[in-house]
Amino acid sequence: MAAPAIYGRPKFLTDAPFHYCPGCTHGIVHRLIAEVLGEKFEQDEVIGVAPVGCAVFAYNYFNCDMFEAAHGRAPAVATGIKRAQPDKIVFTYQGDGDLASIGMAETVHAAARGENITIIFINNGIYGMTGGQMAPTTLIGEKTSTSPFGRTAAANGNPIHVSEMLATLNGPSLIARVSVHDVKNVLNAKKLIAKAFQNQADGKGFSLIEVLSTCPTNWGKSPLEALQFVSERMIPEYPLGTLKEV
Amino acid sequence: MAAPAIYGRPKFLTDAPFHYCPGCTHGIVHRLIAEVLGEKFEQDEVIGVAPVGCAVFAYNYFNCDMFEAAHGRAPAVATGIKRAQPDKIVFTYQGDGDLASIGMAETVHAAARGENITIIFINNGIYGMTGGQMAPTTLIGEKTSTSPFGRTAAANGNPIHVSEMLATLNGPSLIARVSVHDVKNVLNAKKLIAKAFQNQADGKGFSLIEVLSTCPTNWGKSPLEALQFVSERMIPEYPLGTLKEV
Amino acid sequence: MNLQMIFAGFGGQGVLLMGQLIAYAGMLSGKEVSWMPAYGPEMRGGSANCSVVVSDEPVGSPKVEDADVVVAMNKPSMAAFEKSVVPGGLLIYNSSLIDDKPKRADIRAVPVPVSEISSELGSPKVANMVMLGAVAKLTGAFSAEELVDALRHKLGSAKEGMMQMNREAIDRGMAVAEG
Amino acid sequence: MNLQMIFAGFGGQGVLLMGQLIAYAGMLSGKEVSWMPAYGPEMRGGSANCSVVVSDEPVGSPKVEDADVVVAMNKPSMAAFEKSVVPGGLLIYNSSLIDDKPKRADIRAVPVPVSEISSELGSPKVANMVMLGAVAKLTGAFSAEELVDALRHKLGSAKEGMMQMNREAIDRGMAVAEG
Amino acid sequence: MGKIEFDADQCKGCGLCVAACPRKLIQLSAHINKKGYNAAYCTDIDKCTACAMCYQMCPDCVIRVERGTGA
Amino acid sequence: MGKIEFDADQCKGCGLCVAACPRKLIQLSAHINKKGYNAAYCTDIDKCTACAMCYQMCPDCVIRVERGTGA
Amino acid sequence: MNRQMMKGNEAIAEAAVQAGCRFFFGYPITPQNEIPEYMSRRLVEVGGQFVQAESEVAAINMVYGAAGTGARSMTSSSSPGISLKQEGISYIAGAELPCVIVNIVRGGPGLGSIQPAQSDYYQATRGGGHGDYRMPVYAPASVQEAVELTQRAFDVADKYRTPVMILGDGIIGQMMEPVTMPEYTAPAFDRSWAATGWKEGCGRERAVINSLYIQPDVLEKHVNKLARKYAAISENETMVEELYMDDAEYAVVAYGTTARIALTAVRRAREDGVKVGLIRPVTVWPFPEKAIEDAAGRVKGMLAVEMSLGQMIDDVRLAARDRCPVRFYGRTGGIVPGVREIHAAIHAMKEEL
Amino acid sequence: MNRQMMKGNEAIAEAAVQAGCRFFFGYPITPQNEIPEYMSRRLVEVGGQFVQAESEVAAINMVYGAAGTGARSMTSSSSPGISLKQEGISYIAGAELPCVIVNIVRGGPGLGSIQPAQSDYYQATRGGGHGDYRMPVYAPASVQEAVELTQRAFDVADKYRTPVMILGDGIIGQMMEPVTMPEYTAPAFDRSWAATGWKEGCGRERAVINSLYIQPDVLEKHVNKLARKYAAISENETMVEELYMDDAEYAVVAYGTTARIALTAVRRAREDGVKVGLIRPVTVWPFPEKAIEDAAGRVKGMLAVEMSLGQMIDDVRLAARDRCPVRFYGRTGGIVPGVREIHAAIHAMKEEL
Ligand SMILES: Cc1ncc(C[n+]2csc(CCOP(=O)(O)OP(=O)(O)O)c2C)c(N)n1
Ligand SMILES: Cc1ncc(C[n+]2csc(CCOP(=O)(O)OP(=O)(O)O)c2C)c(N)n1
Ligand code: SF4
Ligand code: SF4
Ligand code: SF4
Ligand code: SF4
Ligand code: SF4
Ligand code: SF4
Ligand SMILES: [Mg+2]
Ligand SMILES: [Mg+2]
Repeated sequence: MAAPAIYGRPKFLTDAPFHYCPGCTHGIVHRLIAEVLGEKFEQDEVIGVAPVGCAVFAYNYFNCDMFEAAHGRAPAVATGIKRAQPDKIVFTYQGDGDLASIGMAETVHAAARGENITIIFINNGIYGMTGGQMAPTTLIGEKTSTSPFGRTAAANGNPIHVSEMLATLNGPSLIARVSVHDVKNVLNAKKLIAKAFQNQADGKGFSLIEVLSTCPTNWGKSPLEALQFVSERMIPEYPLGTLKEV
Repeated sequence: MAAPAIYGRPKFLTDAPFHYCPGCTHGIVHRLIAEVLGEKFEQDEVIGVAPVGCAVFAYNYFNCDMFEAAHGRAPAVATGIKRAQPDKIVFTYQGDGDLASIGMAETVHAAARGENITIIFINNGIYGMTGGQMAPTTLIGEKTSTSPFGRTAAANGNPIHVSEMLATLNGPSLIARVSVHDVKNVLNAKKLIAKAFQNQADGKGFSLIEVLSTCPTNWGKSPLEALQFVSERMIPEYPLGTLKEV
Repeated sequence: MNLQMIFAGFGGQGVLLMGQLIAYAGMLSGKEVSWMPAYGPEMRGGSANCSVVVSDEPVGSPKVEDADVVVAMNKPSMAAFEKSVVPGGLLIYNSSLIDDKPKRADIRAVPVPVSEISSELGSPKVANMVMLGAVAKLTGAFSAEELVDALRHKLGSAKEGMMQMNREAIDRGMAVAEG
Repeated sequence: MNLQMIFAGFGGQGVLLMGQLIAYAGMLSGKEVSWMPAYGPEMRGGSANCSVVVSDEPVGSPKVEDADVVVAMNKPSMAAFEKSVVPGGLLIYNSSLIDDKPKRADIRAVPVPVSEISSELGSPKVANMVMLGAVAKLTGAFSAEELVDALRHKLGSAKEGMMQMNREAIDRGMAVAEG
Repeated sequence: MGKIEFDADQCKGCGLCVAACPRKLIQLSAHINKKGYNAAYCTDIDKCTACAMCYQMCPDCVIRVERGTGA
Repeated sequence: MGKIEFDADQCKGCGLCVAACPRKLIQLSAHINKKGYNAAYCTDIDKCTACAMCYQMCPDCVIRVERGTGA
Repeated sequence: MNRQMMKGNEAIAEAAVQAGCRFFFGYPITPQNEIPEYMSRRLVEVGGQFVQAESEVAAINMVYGAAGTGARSMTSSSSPGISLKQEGISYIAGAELPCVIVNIVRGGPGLGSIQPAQSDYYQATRGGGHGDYRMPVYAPASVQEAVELTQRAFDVADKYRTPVMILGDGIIGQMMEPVTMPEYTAPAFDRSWAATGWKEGCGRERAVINSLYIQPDVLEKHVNKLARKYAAISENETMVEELYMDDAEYAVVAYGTTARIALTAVRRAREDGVKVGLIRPVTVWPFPEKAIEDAAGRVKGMLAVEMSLGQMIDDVRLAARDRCPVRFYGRTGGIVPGVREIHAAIHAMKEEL
Repeated sequence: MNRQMMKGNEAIAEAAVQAGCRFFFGYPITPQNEIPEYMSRRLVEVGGQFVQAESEVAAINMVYGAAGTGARSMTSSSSPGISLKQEGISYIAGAELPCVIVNIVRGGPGLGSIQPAQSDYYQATRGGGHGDYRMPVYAPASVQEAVELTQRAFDVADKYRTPVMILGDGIIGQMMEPVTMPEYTAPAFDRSWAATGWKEGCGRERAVINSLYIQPDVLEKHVNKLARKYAAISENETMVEELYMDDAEYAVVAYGTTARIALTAVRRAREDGVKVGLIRPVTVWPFPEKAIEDAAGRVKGMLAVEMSLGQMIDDVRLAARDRCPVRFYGRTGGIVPGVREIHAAIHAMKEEL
């Protein structure tokens, strides 16, 4: 007789309710990470790094020792932690403004160093926290508060495909892009997140999982419309899949 | 009867003698740029940006209006210039520490914006100016003053292939790697530098020419040995060619 | 005159606009005015509030601590700002959404069922206009005309079509407050 | 004693080491000492110089402006530092490479053909050691033993094999300066 | 058979679970909860297969699903 | 026939031109120049084809080459 | 021009545009987001350029580039972002480029809070960057004044070839007040130093926009030239407002938002019969030393009020030269001191002194 | 321990290693390159970690990470690089992490020169970053002292959970002097606050290394806690050296390299019969206010000597409280003032006062 399967708030999450807007998929990704951590590691084996972005309060949610890093610098902070605590599993959780705009140098260099950390990269194509400014990953055509006429390559530059770019480097052991816009993809996202953490445990070096995520509030969409936007608009621009695996 | 061919100090160079060490190929690249500029543009059509690195005094050499940028920030400075003076040809001249280490974010973002500027990127695998520390492009195995036991991926991270990385972006119109270790390559380097500037004049957007260059002083080699090192050691790691052309 | 007011409610209830219209109306009638929103991430999607000062002399602090008038559009707002009313001051609250009674006895508390009224008017969105009418009446500081003027100023002629409904809502608010 | 010295020359001539050995020797004989290199990009590959102070009391400025002794290993150095010698001070210069004569009459200028001597010794690299011997003799501040001790201290036992040659060079320098 | 529970006070009424349920068992309540949202609930617990698809999509960990063993 | 000139004062004696000359016409002088370097010079100007390969490799723009028209 | 209600941030942006600013480089951060957002629309209308830079570091260096061509250029941020700009500001000061930098200060240190604060005073007035440089810093106390000082900032920047800072706080940035946009006409400035393309014989020197002077004696000359410029700015550009100071026995010294709250408190204290006045530095650098020194000779005590642990008080004490005691009242972390508190602090000063 | 000649930069690095520093994150810049270079070798020997960071910004944030685990961590740079670290330093102060930051100052502003300067005094002592924070700043005047102060810096950093700065200059960094490495044993410090991996019931709270306090009242409490810490540091950690001050009629105030040159000048002036002494702040923050104030009551005048346009002089004047006139002598741009100049300035002061 098999034990009953239980789906509930994972232990690697504290009791603090998320401050995210209704339907924001930041919450789904938090849960996935917490599940993976709980399945693989002891609580005291993990140290996390929160970004500056909507996930700034992530330190209230992940039930382990946590750092809050300066905007964009989480990979550098994680480097400092990992060097001092090489036996811990160290991860960062970062948005697209944080990781791909201000933190671009830190991201590329942590990847090139093959720093043995795991980065969960939330690509929602917007600056959620500060109220909807253009992100490096904002799609062409999208209106944001700093691309009020709709993003154009000429006026606002081209969306950056972070995973494709990092995949050219020696250093990363795993670079993959996933989505959480439906159950199938959520389950797949979990698999890749698990692999990323396992890679770290196995000493394989840098891994980054890019998660296409929603921002209903600043996209001006309902939570369901937002999921649809991911599948219909974001995935064509940011195709899912494993971009590098060593 | 054809006019006689004259090879001499190009007009786009001032009379100031270069401060570079004997045999340092920074000087060759300076001359190539000056030749190209002189062949294509009037003096008052060009504005250049010097980096922080051995080429910090480039403003003394290029005989046009010049800026000296903060370390790594030349692409941002060039962006400001180009936006304010869109009809001018704006270029930066940057080393590997400047462009690929501290300036990584500025480099990637200027490229992704498709900023209509030209970047000449001197990859000599070392911090020349500050006395021979490891650069992001230092080869595995090389001893530098901050990788005293020889660079290893584990201890010092992996060399970054800047051109390959930038070639994944939308935005750049031309990304190519050239070398100046012999006459044939010098002539080819000139061709690509010319194309990069022509692209800008044609409004095609961002172009970057990576030039494999020597640092006899900090490599601890004679100028000739240094050229040999480029052809035997650097080119295998950093293959020459056009990596992106639109 | 030195009228210090706080408007508070859910994000979608138009409390920031209410405050701005009062400030506009004050400006149009030659007063010194200021409007100051509370801001912060906790404001996003959640609650919203703003301070408005309408005064004969230059405004000191635009952030109201001791309010002559507090307008509470929902329960959490009343809970948060009841204490900010000066003794003898006015607390106007949306009794459609707030079933609790104010606790303080040293202030004048006026329930106005603005959500119900606006639903009656066929446009739940104008609850804030109903409330504005009530505020005008109860403070005696603005006429319906001044508020409509302010609205026209703020929204521009593009929204002229909505003026009728807004005017109606303001009038209903004034009437209810009177009653 | 308060001996302020400047050592100057081409980058490859070992002037920084000369200065360090004098400072070491001073330290070993219980003096207060300091050694300060000029640094900067213009130093790279080009010229090099350093200041050394050997004193009975704690050293004030380690950067020597008014030198009791200037040691010039090449022409540009003499041009640059002749003016830094205090009246009555000592200018020792490498006459193998410097054909000009010093201009000042109020100082004691001593030519020493150190490059030639070192070539004679079969090791052009020890020109600085020859000069060191001359400096020791002319200042009377150090003995050959002290310099050799300093050298041993500085280079460690690994280079013991070169000691013989260095010692010889120092002795030659002392002898020449004496003559 | 399984068991499904909603922590209604924590629900933000986003409706992602509603869309995720293959059996269309979830609705948003007409009443608002402490946080001011129309909380989701299961309309017919007996029909629930405990597939946990709602759980997978809930961004706020509101839903708890226990799958029995059929014993 | 061509003409080749060295600005000997600016030469740093790096020897890149020496290696570049296909006809092996360039040598470094035994004397040092103002800058302290052994300057390069052409050993036999008549043999020079004015191919400018030395020019292409000189990092200090020391060399000037004029190629006549053969007229 | 007609009066309209404007948010401080938007008013600053519009004032800049009307002053001829056509180049804005910025990065989002609360509570100043309305400035880049406004610029992203408005500069397109007027044919300027808005770039959302990849970071504050990039933004200030883009300003360096645009300003080096002589174009009126601007960036804005809030405390952590301004810290990131310090190297760039030092470069701009060193290269003597005119530009305007807005800091809408929030609570610190670190990520701190996003509420109004004045705890970047030291950074703004003492040079958070390296090296000997100064920068005029304007501290508006109302939206109208923010508009006027922004336009003056551009003029002063051009006149002296210096970066100029507008030092506001979350309140100045977020509040709405009636504003009348002034009729602005830019004075003529010599911009022959700018890098706009040069050719031999074009009538000016080749421009090199630069802060590197590798020879110490040359750098010292340059620094001394900067010092003379700073002396001239101190001489000519100091701004201060004094209210109720004619017969004052006590003085409150406060700037920006705090000053307007203090003013209400001062009025209240006057109603209680306390002869207290307000000295409001409008420029915090150059600091109105003379006004403070003069007043210090007349009053029984001064009270510095700040939204910080006490930073401006150093300047007050330096200027007061111990001629009267200087007391302090401050709130931090994003707490705005209330009228009541300041009023009480005035009374406390009166009791003590 | 035996005496050996060491370069200042290397001595600082070795002192750090002997104090238990195992984590160094840095980026090359003249004139401090010997520190990272030394660390790149030495830390490998002792089982530590050296990372050449991609930038100064990254380096200071790596320090934030390592320091947050309670490990003794360090970074070093020179002026422009230190400017880039300002946001990070503010974060470290806000998050109350112990670490040591070395600034081997060079001439500024901007790229400036690479020669010795003291023009980052304001930045170091007033917080070049944003927000209300302070940081103990040690200014060694010799290589031996650099060693001792570096080790003390680690202890003070741990004791108060604060970043601590070593403020040197190109001379301190580049010169060689005889050094005796002290026998160093680290005191025991409570590091239960550090993030080293936590589990429920492990006997401490879950660690959150953070400087964000979104509620202003909570941030204010935090800032007030920091303020109390700074008061305690001022109380306990101020260091000053006074020489020839017993009978002094004049005082020279100078720190670091300048102080040793000034000392020679003071001695020379004593030989001329001028009763002059030297006050040398060893900590420039906390500034030795009491020593200055006491002296100001006794002497006829003070002379602040700096390699800057005059920055420490603010602190001298604040401390002297107008009890005596304060004069200034300074050189900038990388020029090191000579004994003769300072000697002349002493005589000039004597003539005037
Ligand atoms: C140095 C600095 N610059 C800017 C900010 C303001 N800021 C906070 S969050 C954020 C962007 C967040 O966007 P993203 O990383 O995409 O995360 P999201 O909110 O979308 O999850 C910015 C710019 C800051 N706190 N610090
Ligand atoms: C902010 C800052 N950090 C560091 C430095 C010191 N610095 C000057 S040049 C240089 C590296 C130059 O290396 P590279 O860019 O490869 O140029 P190269 O000298 O090799 O041509 C560094 C780190 C500086 N001036 N400013
Ligand atoms: S603003 Fe956007 S990203 Fe941030 S919590 Fe809300 S929906 Fe999510
Ligand atoms: S140090 Fe190296 S890169 Fe710099 S000038 Fe010398 S040889 Fe060239
Ligand atoms: S567990 Fe499955 S069937 Fe049950 S409510 Fe959730 S989604 Fe529907
Ligand atoms: S997905 Fe979660 S938060 Fe959203 S409605 Fe369903 S239970 Fe509520
Ligand atoms: S031009 Fe050609 S042939 Fe003549 S010297 Fe130069 S390389 Fe030799
Ligand atoms: S290549 Fe140029 S610098 Fe080098 S030796 Fe030849 S002429 Fe001289
Ligand atoms: Mg985002
Ligand atoms: Mg390089």
